Amino acid sequence: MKLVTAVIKPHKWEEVREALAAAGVAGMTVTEASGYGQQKGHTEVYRGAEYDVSLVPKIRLEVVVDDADVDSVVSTITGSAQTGKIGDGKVWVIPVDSVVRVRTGETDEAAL
Amino acid sequence: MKLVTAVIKPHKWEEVREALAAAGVAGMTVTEASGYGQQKGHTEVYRGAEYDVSLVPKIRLEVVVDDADVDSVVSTITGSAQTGKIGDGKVWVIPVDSVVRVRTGETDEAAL
Amino acid sequence: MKLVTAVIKPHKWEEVREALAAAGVAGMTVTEASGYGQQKGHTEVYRGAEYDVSLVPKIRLEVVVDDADVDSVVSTITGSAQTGKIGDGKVWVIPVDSVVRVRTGETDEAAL
Amino acid sequence: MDTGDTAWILASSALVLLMTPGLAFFYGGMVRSKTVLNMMMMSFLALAIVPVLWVLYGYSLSFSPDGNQFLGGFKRLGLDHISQGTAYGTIPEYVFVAFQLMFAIITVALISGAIADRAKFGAWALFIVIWMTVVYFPVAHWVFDFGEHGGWIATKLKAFDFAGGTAVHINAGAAGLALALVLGKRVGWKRDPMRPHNLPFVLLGAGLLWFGWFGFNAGSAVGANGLAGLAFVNTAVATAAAMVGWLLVEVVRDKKATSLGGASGAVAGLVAITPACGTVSPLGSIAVGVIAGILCALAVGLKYKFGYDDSLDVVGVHLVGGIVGTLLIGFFATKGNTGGIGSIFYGGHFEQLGKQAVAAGAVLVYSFVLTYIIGKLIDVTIGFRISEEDEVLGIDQVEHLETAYDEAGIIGGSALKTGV
Amino acid sequence: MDTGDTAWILASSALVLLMTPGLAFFYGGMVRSKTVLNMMMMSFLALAIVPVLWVLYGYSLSFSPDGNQFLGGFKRLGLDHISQGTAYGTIPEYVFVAFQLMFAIITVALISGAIADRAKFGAWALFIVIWMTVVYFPVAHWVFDFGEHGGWIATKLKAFDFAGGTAVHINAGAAGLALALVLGKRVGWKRDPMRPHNLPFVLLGAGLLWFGWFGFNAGSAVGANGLAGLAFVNTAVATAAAMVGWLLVEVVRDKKATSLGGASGAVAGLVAITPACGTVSPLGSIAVGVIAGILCALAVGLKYKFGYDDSLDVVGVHLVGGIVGTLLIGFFATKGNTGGIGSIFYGGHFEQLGKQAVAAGAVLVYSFVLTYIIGKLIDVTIGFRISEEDEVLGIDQVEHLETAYDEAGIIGGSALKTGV
Amino acid sequence: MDTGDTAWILASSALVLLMTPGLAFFYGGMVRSKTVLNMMMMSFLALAIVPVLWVLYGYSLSFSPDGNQFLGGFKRLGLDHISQGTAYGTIPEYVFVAFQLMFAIITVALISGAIADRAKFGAWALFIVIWMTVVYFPVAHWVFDFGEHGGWIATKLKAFDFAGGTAVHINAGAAGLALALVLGKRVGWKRDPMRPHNLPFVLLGAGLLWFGWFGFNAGSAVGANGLAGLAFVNTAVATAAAMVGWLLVEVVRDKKATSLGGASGAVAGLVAITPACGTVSPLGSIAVGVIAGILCALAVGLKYKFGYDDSLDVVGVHLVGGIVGTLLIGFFATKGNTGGIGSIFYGGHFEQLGKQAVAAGAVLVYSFVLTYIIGKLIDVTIGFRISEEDEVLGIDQVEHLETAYDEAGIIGGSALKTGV
Ligand SMILES: Nc1ncnc2c1ncn2[C@@H]1O[C@H](COP(=O)(O)OP(=O)(O)O)[C@@H](O)[C@H]1O
Ligand SMILES: Nc1ncnc2c1ncn2[C@@H]1O[C@H](COP(=O)(O)OP(=O)(O)O)[C@@H](O)[C@H]1O
Ligand SMILES: Nc1ncnc2c1ncn2[C@@H]1O[C@H](COP(=O)(O)OP(=O)(O)O)[C@@H](O)[C@H]1O
Repeated sequence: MKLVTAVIKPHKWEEVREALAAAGVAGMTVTEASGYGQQKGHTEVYRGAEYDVSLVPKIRLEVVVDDADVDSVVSTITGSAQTGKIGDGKVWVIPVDSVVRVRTGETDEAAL
Repeated sequence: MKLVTAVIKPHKWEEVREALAAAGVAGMTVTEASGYGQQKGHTEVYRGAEYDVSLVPKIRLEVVVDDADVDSVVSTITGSAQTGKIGDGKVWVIPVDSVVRVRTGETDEAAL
Repeated sequence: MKLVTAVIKPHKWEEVREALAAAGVAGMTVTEASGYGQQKGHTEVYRGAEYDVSLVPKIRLEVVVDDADVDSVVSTITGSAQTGKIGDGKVWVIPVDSVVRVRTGETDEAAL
Repeated sequence: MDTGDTAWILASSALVLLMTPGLAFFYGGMVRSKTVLNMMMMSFLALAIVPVLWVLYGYSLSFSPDGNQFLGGFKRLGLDHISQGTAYGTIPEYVFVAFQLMFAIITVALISGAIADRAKFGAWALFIVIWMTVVYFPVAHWVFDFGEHGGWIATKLKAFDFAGGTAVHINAGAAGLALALVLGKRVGWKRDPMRPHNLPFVLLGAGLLWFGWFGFNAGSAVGANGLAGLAFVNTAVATAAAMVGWLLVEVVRDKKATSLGGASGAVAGLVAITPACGTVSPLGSIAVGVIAGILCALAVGLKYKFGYDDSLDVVGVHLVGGIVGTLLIGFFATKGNTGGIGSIFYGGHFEQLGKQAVAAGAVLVYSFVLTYIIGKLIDVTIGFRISEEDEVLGIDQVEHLETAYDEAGIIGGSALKTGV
Repeated sequence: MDTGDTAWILASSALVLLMTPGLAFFYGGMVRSKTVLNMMMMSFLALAIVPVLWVLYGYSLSFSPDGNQFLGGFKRLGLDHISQGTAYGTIPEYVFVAFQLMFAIITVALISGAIADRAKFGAWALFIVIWMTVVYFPVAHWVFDFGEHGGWIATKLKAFDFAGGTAVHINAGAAGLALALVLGKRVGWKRDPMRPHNLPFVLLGAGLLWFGWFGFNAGSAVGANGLAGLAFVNTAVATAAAMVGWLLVEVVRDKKATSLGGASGAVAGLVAITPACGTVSPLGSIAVGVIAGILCALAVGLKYKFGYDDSLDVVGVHLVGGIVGTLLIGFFATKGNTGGIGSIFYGGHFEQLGKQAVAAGAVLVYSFVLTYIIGKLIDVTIGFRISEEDEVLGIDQVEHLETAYDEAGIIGGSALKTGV
Repeated sequence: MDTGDTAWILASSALVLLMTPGLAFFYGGMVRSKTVLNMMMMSFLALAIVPVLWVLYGYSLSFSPDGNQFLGGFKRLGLDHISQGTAYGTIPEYVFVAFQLMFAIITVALISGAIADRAKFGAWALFIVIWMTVVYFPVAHWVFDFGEHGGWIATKLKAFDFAGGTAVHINAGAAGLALALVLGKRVGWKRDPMRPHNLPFVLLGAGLLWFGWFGFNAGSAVGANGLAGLAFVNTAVATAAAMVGWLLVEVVRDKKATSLGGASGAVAGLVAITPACGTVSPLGSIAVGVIAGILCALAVGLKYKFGYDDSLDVVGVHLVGGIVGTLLIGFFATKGNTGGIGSIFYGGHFEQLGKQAVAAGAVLVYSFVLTYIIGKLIDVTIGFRISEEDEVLGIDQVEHLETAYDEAGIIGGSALKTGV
């Protein structure tokens, strides 16, 4: 199994969620995060003063998936989260040894 | 070494923490998260209108452990976080290449 | 590629960010977290009552890097986040199968 | 001039001024955190623009004694012909100017709740100027000017509206409905919960509104006397009774009483007792309050039936509450308080109910039609609504370059939650 | 009737009304974020229920002139026999009705701090009705009715209680203690910090309370005169001195002064000067304030010693502060302010202290015993406390179907932090 | 004595008291979340200390009739020689004592905005005591004591300062500048955004300030009369006009109007109209407001040019606004309101402008120099500033052992966000 972690723009969250649901992803875990990247360096003027804002709000998703589903999940996310503007985010995939469903103790594929 | 990530119900946090401490886990990192899963689909009525609430609050734990301790840590978490109701959460295990303790520079087992 | 996750003290964040930028790290994802560890056990007195505070605020960084850069990134973080006092935090490294840049669909090294 | 009367109307004017910031919190707490600043600033913009209009020509159009029954005159332009020594009844006219100004401010601010989260700030500014001129100043004259060339509702029809059930609440409610129709629904309406982001703010707003409303209602006696006392007691008890009414609806329907319901019930009671507080007894006020609380609690669901996004229930609370209060005078007014004119339950007279209905209907229709036209004109010229994309991002960022909260502060200045 | 006196009591009534929303914030800020709405709604429920009771029979039981020294009469049921022209001293009786109503509201609201986070909302509603009827209305009569058939404390014992140290603060404090015992401790008490979730709200509440308290104390002169002026100055300076006292205790004990301490010190001073503000001098008020600030700062620790969960220190602040203020009159009252009756430090008279102690003790015992019985009755019938599980989840969710804050709003409606 | 006048000044005193908590929110919302409690507590400490000083000797030094033109006398030490029957004009002297006390409290609190996030709390306490004694009490005497041995500005120079443009705003603004120079810049100044952490609080503060300011300005008529009415109307309209002015600057410069700008504009207008509200007409007030709004909006940028960290723009708003208002009297005062003394635009008289400039300059220089010396003395003795490390961690933790918000509450007591 694999853990797909995606960092996306907040206002894309609804679309990504719907796309994943449509693609059959039954569960995920979401956290609020802040991103630092090329999108950095934007300058804000406020009350007559200028500032660099280095962090921008992001949504961070984690989805544990079967090996077989990795590619489709990744492409579903990139497809639905894309705006084409800098800062759209990243998706990375990590190997997972095992998964357990707390409620039942089921493991691995059965736990998803 | 392994990274054990657990997503649990918020009100189980105290119990899980105590069970882990009792099982000898010396450290962990905790974040607030929102979960999407089978627990979704609950409908709320508020001021006369109905809504689907798709996200529910969760607590997300990360514990880096020795390979030898993985099973006991996972079962401690599942044991103490379980309520038997949908939404109890998931635990997954990921391989870790190395760990460093920032304060001392100690690495791997010594860093835990 | 590897995912470097670091848990550090909040007031070290600016320094770490600058050190990483100086070391050529172009992007990262940051979340607020709470840490449990040896730093635990500090006791607070408030309005005449005593409490154990078991969780302390932390900043959690994630940086996906090329295999070649892992060591330098880890040592940059430990170098800049260190205060020498208990609770400085941990850094751990995890293998990454693949990375995608959402905006362009570029993968792996090109996605960083 | 009487210093005691003056003291009370000075205090009342300050109290009514505070209602608009109170409203900003009542409304601001109800929207999502990405739109709270804009919501509040719609009220604060009323505070910025209306006083200037009022001094320049608004007071004159409403109260200058050289007008006719439909509009005041021009002698008071720029507050001309008023000095420290000019009296209005037993108080200095300057004090009356101040007191009535506060009514003008809050009326237009009330409307903003109907178009939460989606109105261009510049368009809202323009709306305030036009609406005050074309709708509020005339209607205030109709209802509040009791002089020789006073307004037709006050002096010809002789409907009772002690503190502005028609001129303020029905007026704002009808205008809110019109603007909600002009602007259309928010993105995600009915799909997303859009629950209040800060309910303590809603309660704070309700508390400040109630506090200020004693100036609004008891101040409308334009003196410190038994009539003010009656209006004060009635304002307290009707508001309480309306909270009870609203919360009971919730308990029966949903098993639980919400804080949003408590706050809304209080406001519904305040609205309904506004026209009635000088003419009904404290026992009658309990009836007015309970009825208003129950009816408004049910009325806030209407928007889902009819499909208009009156975001914060200006229609359900102010239009419905204003109508309820204005009409119930026809049932509960007592002869002792009206100078001999009875009502259905107190003397069996039906005539007054008819007058009340005419006043309510006239203001409702006038306000709705004119507001709809003004709204459409603004919409087709400079545009009234922000883009969908901006709405999703949050109007605070887009229209004010700000986010309301930044509480991550642990990390120096560049706090994690700052920026877009 | 005097318009100036009337103006001040109208303003004072509005000020005292605001104290209850102020209290909602003072208390609401102190609890955890999962219980703030319930905490605030306990105060708002007092605002909803008490005015209705007051008009129906409460005012009559407290002040109707046809009663005896223990209870008022029935002539004022439904505010009968009062019209706009009815006077109470130099003001319209309606204004006096309004002013005293506000005292009734806040007294029962004060109690809620003792049972934070764990009381069924329906049980609290029932408690308000019974407690007001059985405890507050009689005690208010004892202390506040100076008429021919007035209360025994006011007219026979002649203890001084200018604005309600006994009827309001000792009364609420004793009742809070009784209820805290009936309901028992919160889950996690002493183990979890349970620190205030929003200290700015606590300061806001303290600020609004202080502001409103000028109506409470200076309004108790029932006129705009030198006595009101004295009460006003004393209220300002004693409150300040009590903040100094409380903060000094913290600095000495913990090295630092907290904002919770500042807010609590202010309230302790306000409580203690309430009975005394009409009889002591401004210098005496400094003493009263400093003593109350220090003693209350120490008293809030008692609950840990004796093991009762008086969650927000109703006992430590209101009961202790009320007793301190009531007794210190026996030391600091000046002949010039009492019409010739001295005190221990001003004239060396000890008698008054005894009277003060009798008044304080009588109200304390009566309130504690009756409240304990009422609480137990409610507990064994409908149950007073929510389940442990619900308490851990948070009473706001369970009793009001709401969470106070939803600030994640960046993500459309379905914000990350919504829901359970 | 007149009960109506007394009623209004009692109410005004309460209103002005509320301004200081209002200021705590106006300032507290502007700082970062890790410093909000300290910011608020700086205001609350003024509320704790100043009343005690005032009763002990402050009122005497400012207003005791046995002084000279530079300082009051000693007859009023401990408020000696005042009883309930003592009159000050048409009101009890106790009421005047209370009213003027509130001015003293807020003036020193205003200064705190210049030194946000970095002052030792103990040093601030000491500063309050010394500054009030050495700077405020004398200056209040100069400006506010119109008695036989009254102050030189009020009785010799005869500059107009109706409600404290010099004694309050120029005084606090100059002192703020001096302290900002003594303490130096915050860590990260100009690098980190340091944006307001809670803009609704800023708006709440602005709303409460505006509300209270009616007591400040219209109460300065020391009676309920036409002059109070004029001051009231002027306060409403100038504030509104200043909001318009400030927001226009933002729209022109940044394309958008901010909520911080709206709140700041309102305060700038309130500051500028303070000295002028009794002498200019409502039309003149619009001019004063617009000019102040525009100039202050531009002035808040000065600190970046000159490199002083006047954190919350005490200089840009209070010093600049106070000067603007004080000088504009020389242009806009009308003979009808001044008793025959004209101004540049009303009668073509230039003399008054000179007097205004002398008053403004004298207070500015006196306050700046003395404050700088006091600040330096404190800094070299006990130290005025916290350590850099503590500043980064957040002054709330360090000086008050608290964090303002703890909203994670879902998890029992040991909420995730608690602790350091
Ligand atoms: N090396 C990295 N490791 C982890 N997260 C990263 C990394 N680089 C970028 N990110 C995340 O992706 C987001 C978008 O990256 P950015 O460089 O701004 O734009 P883009 O992905 O469009 O090139 C960042 O805000 C950050 O959250
Ligand atoms: N595939 C997944 N990847 C990551 N997290 C998941 C996944 N599925 C579920 N979760 C997390 O586990 C929580 C519980 O899952 P849910 O399906 O609701 O109930 P249960 O685990 O009892 O079957 C979710 O709220 C979510 O946070
Ligand atoms: N086994 C672990 N797994 C994950 N995070 C850990 C672990 N141990 C410690 N941490 C994180 O590192 C932080 C610092 O650890 P702590 O034991 O307090 O001090 P130190 O690292 O200096 O020995 C903790 O607050 C926690 O966030």
